[in-house]
Amino acid sequence: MSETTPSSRPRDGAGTRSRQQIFSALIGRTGVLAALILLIIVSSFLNDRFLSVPNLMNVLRQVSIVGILAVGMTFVILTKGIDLSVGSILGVSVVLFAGILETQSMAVAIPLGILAAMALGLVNGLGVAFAGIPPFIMTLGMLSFARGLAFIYTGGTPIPILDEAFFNLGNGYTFGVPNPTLILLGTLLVSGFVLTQTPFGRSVYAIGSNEDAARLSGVPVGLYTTIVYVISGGVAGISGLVYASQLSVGTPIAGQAYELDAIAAVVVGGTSLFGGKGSVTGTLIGTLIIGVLANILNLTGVDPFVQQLFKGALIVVAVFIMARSSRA
Amino acid sequence: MSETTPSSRPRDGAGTRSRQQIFSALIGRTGVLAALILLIIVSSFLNDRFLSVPNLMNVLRQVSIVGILAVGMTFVILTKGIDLSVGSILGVSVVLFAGILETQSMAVAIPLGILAAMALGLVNGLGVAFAGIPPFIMTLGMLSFARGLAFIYTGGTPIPILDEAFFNLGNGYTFGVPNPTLILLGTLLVSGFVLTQTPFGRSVYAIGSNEDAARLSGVPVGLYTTIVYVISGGVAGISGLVYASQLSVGTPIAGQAYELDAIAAVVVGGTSLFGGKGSVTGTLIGTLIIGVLANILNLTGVDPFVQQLFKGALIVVAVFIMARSSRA
Amino acid sequence: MPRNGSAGAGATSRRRSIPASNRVRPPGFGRGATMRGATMTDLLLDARGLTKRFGDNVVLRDVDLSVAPGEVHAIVGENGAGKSTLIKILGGVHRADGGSMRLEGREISLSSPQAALDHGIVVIHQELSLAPHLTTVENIFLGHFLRNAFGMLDHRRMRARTDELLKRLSIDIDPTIPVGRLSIAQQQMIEIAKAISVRAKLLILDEPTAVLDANRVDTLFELIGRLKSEGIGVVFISHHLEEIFRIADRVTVLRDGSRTGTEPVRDVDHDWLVSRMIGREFESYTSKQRQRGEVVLELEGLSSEGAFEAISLQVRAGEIVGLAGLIGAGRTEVAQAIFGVRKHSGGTMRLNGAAVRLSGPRAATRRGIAYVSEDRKAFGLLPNRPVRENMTISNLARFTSFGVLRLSRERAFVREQIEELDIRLSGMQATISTLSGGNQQKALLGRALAGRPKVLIFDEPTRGVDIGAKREIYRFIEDLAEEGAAILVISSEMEEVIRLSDRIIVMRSGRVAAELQRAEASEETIMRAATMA
Amino acid sequence: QETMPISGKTCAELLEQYEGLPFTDVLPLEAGPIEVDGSTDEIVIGFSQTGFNHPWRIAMLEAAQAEACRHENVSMIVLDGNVDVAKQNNDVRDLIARGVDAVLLSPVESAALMPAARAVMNEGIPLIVMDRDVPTEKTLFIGQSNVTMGERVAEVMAEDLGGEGNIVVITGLQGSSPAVDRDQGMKNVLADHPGIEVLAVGDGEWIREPAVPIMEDFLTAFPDIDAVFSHAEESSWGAQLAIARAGRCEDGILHYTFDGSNAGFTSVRDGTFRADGNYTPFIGDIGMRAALYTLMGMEIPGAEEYGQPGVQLALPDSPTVTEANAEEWIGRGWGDFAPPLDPCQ
Ligand SMILES: Nc1ncnc2c1ncn2[C@@H]1O[C@H](COP(=O)(O)OP(=O)(O)OP(=O)(O)O)[C@@H](O)[C@H]1O
Ligand SMILES: Nc1ncnc2c1ncn2[C@@H]1O[C@H](COP(=O)(O)OP(=O)(O)OP(=O)(O)O)[C@@H](O)[C@H]1O
Ligand SMILES: [Mg+2]
Ligand SMILES: [Mg+2]
Repeated sequence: MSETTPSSRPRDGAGTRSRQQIFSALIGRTGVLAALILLIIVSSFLNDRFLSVPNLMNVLRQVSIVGILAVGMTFVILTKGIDLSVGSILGVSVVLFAGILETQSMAVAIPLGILAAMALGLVNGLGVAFAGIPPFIMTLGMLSFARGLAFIYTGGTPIPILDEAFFNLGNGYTFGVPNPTLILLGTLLVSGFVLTQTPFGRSVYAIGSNEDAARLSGVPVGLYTTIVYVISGGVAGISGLVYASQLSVGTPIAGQAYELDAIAAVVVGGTSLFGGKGSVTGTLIGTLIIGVLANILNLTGVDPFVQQLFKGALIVVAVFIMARSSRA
Repeated sequence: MSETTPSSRPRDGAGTRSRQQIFSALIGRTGVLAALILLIIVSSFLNDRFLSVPNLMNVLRQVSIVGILAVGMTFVILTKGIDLSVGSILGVSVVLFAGILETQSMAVAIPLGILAAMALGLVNGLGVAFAGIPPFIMTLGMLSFARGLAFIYTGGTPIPILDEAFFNLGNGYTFGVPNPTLILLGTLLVSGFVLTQTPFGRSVYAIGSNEDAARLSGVPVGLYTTIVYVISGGVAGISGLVYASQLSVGTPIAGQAYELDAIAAVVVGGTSLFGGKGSVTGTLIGTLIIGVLANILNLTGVDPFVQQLFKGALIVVAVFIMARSSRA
Repeated sequence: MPRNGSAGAGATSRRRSIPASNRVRPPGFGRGATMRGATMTDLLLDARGLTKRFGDNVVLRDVDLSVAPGEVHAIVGENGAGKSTLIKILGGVHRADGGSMRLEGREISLSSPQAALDHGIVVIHQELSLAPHLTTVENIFLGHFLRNAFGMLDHRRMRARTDELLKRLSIDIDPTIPVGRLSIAQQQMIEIAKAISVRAKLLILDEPTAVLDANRVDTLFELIGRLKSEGIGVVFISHHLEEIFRIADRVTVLRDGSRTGTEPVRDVDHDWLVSRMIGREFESYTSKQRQRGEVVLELEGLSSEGAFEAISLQVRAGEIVGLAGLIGAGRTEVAQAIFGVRKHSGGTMRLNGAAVRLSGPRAATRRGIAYVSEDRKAFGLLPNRPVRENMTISNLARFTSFGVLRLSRERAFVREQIEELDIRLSGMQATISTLSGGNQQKALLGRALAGRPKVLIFDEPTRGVDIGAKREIYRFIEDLAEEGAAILVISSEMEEVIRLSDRIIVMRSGRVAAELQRAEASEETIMRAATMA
Repeated sequence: QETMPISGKTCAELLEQYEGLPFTDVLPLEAGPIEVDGSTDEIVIGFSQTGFNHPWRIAMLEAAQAEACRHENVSMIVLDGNVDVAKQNNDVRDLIARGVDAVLLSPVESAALMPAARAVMNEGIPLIVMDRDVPTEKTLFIGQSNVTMGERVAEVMAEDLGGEGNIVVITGLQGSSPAVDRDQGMKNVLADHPGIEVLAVGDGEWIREPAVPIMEDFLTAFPDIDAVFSHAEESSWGAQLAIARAGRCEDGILHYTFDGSNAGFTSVRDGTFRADGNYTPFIGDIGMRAALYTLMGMEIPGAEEYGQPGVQLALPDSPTVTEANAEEWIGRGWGDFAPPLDPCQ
């Protein structure tokens, strides 16, 4: 894909890959971090309220929904896969939460909604791992399928959520931190731990890095690949929980096109779409970069049309800076 | 990515690939063809009007816009890249055609609109080939950037096109075939020729198959990669021409989310997202599969919400059938 | 029987030419042969009548293989004979289309690599199969990670075991960097470490020495000796017959997918192996005298950061210069600098007397330089493209007129090369990754000629190539020199350099350690210069 | 007891709703089979809707379905334009291929549906265009104007603010035609009120989620906001949530919004919104009746020339809903869902 400088390529069997390795996980991440810090500095000059505590809290809350999706997406992309269906799966869980809460309590609604999301993820996983369907196609199909489910379940009309406790779950604070942010951090910590500290986690990297090698080494590639998509689905369900509880409405179009934002966050975070390389820490930073971007564009009151221009340009620039600074 | 039974996979790093090779280009295509034919047979039973000439003409006209995009996308995907910006670039060309036609003639508007599209493609190409930005990110940025341009140019309000000649270009027939269909076929033939009969085309496959090897063989990887994105952009411009002339309006939201349809058509057509394998013929078939699907669902008057279900499921099934039938 | 020259046809016709019935078999080595002293029951592995097809291409025909505990059983055969396929069946990668396998007397069927591992069958495959992004530690324990009390990864213990293994194999690398950044040789050693990190009953090594230099081969053989003494059975594949005589107890010969013999090594000699492998004796071949022309390629004090320093050498038209040294000496880097893929910080390079600075491979190719990389997979193959496209990608202009490819012209060239190099394949449309390793290598040599080069650099040109093919490649290289090409051959095989070169330049840690004329060149002199013993 | 597409409601339920529809006296038509020159054969009406991504669109469909339910021999084929002009063009052509007796069209965009509309007329199929016009021949256009409605809501706002103040705007989905028109209406009014300053504009995409972060950021950026002019009730509710979160309830920021749902009217009554543009979806049943009138060969009373090709049926304007008339309109809007709890109350 990307051009590589001859000097950076001789001594390895893996060609382009090795170049990415040379700005290894760590270096890569400091690269992204550099981009984020730069963005924060610039922002703080553009608007003096940017660094105010309430605004930073806002940013943290605002990024939580896509951020959570991105954490699940990281698993999938690490295996060299992709999950285009997370936005739609989020939609399904959102309408389920709303629908079930009409008659049941949170204690029933929350597990059911998340289980449903995991079930859809399972379908993705089986299709990819055992039916040999390319992830892009499998999850593109699910994108359409799950969205259809959400519309059919609601008949197209949003279901209001009047449950106070549920509302507070999404809008309350714990230790002065917005609950959604805490849920994001929780998902992040667990995922980070699984990826770095468990055999499953390392195998996920191995599958993405060289699926055949993993299989020859006795890694249960099919099973693990399936689990990865179940995780991505379940995490989308958690993200849906944050969505529904914050906005207290189950609208069938919830999460439309979020998949692109989530993937962007992952890739901006330095995870390679060609598998085997990346981290959830990077994904968090990527999410923040995109979130801060949106925030400062709003703060400076940039015209929405022009905002699109900036967003597009700045994502590219962020990745460019990252690449450069990590080559150094 | 996709799991395969051990028996079907030699362990060399090119494992996944060599599996695909066993159902080689040709076989692979008969696979897709099988899926299409099956779909057509089923459809003709579901609705007796399906096989009527006017309806088949409809289908051919209906697939032309996305089909043209998919042809350009094929070049990009063959190089192991991806172009998420085609929908937005189409949007830019559409509003340009409309805007320029307010004061100028077709002879001025058409070349300018397509040149602008190529220019945006050039930016993609330089970013990917020389700035080392992953195609997904580069074109995701362009998706947002170009859409912003379209909005700013129009101020958000659609520009009507009153030029009758232009209108006829999109809605007329030549030799009894709808012009958009002819434009699709033209693009297809030229692309097919370039890919199979020219050094450039051959090199496109080589770059996607093993970029480093191609470079060591003296292929000008950077230049050709750039050209590929220029082609994709230019083709999006042509697709925009069909769009604008057919609908006689320059709306800034033209082509939103078309990139996914185009990519789906390419992949359903048997082109590998991991580069080096595929053909525009396959892409045409993939486009038709998706087009016929939409058409028959409409003809049978299936509930639109349920249609989404079907669409999702059937794309997956089509690819599944293809894989199976070509393994045989 | 007569060797049929033409490639595709050759492969098939030769297959037909050996009917299973009247195949030469030494007495007592029919089906179910046992080694002297060993009876069926104490055999570790006993595979019978294994058969494998790919499409309608039968690549293994009714092959038997048995291994006793503590036995090293070698398998030899030409490229494409079916060695790796046999191994892949034993390793659970491929399912045999026919035949049976017994392990310690019990019938087994292997549905997956995992199943083979569970039975204690550990395989090192011909192509490296490590996860490039993972560290040495992670690669070694992939599939059987060590866990702590809480079922989590036990990094400390794995690190300790790794250091132990690396020490035992005297591998000197940082086990915490991604293995993708290590040399092929280093990666091969890591695969070996990975293999012995699990308790194996049967260890299978498919051409492990192909990418190793003399020292590392010694290390490996010591290791195998130790495993023997522990009663572990070893299957060993190599194209270096002398290695067979060094460590194998028995040897099985494959030809075109059929077993043409199984003998205790002490009962056979080099010629017997060769005749069983290729179905005829070698006619002795002496390279013709070549007359040297002008200096074509000249390096003067060429240096490159962290790779090599002050390299000066000359290659004349019609001359073959060998570049010897241990792996890591920096030879590849020199080649890369000549070819323009590596910037050189100091010194000058001259082509036909004129100083040049090459911007990249394209410029080099344009100036008539060709380079065949040592790393076939990473820098050579277009894996999912046909052989035909693989062989012509380096100079499509040659097959183009008015901007359009002339496919007939291309086919003619490819057919010619396939015959010239005797490449065994089902047809030039065959996807290159389905060819056997040796035949892939030959195809890439053919590619080098597409550009009608005047300077050719071969980096490990016979890596993984059988002796028959080796001789063909030597002749091929010598013919090129005869036609006036200036040739630089990088090889870690002493006898190869000696056999081919008019002059030999020995490199040690990035510097020229010695320049030897053909007369003074011997394994000793080269080794001494290379290692500074 | 099979259910209708999209709404998933049975005819029984729809007929119940029919009682509450405000415009059933326009083009009155009594229940029972439709007789077209003597025969009561099956009549199939095709309905190409802009999209079903908004409940307003579904309310419009349900009105049409309810009318269809009143006539045994009338059935519908419903297609979803996905808010994509190209897709909707294809849909209409598919309806023609399917051989429907009449086409109800609610265009994504005026100009872009011209080719499809022409195709319908060329086939001699009655074409009833609803909500947005198409600049070509048609059997009848039943419309209302987002521009004038935008003006009315903006006028209420200007009055409330006394012509002085800072407002932020949260639009509907960028480029979508109602968003463009409602924005135009607002601009027309603000032109006469230079004292009202638009601090910032954000894209609320018709829904709640994007409006929340946008409003949060606006609140951070601007200490003094008097009103939020939002194109959609959903976005206004989102903005109110943001205000509550930011602890700015006591700023008394006023909400001016659109859509005309019962939930919206309730929010007006409860004081969350100051005004709600009353854009009615209940032209669906009128359109259906107009189609049946045409098929039965009856001419349409009140249809008049209007300077565009074809004729128009002008509807009585529904007044903008404010606290003055909220009570009387609750129940006459669309949708049967409740508004969210006002986090400021
Ligand atoms: N100091 C080193 N540390 C790690 N890897 C090294 C080192 N030096 C060389 N290598 C690796 O070993 C490989 C072979 O070494 P190099 O090419 O420099 O010498 P060489 O003599 O050409 O070896 P070869 O016999 O493989 O051609 C190179 O691809 C490089 O990646
Ligand atoms: N996946 C495959 N599909 C089709 N043919 C294959 C496949 N794998 C191997 N072959 C064919 O099987 C034959 C034997 O290949 P194999 O790799 O076993 O030879 P080998 O003895 O290992 O040769 P080498 O010494 O070069 O490694 C070759 O003709 C090869 O082309
Ligand atoms: Mg082999
Ligand atoms: Mg080397």
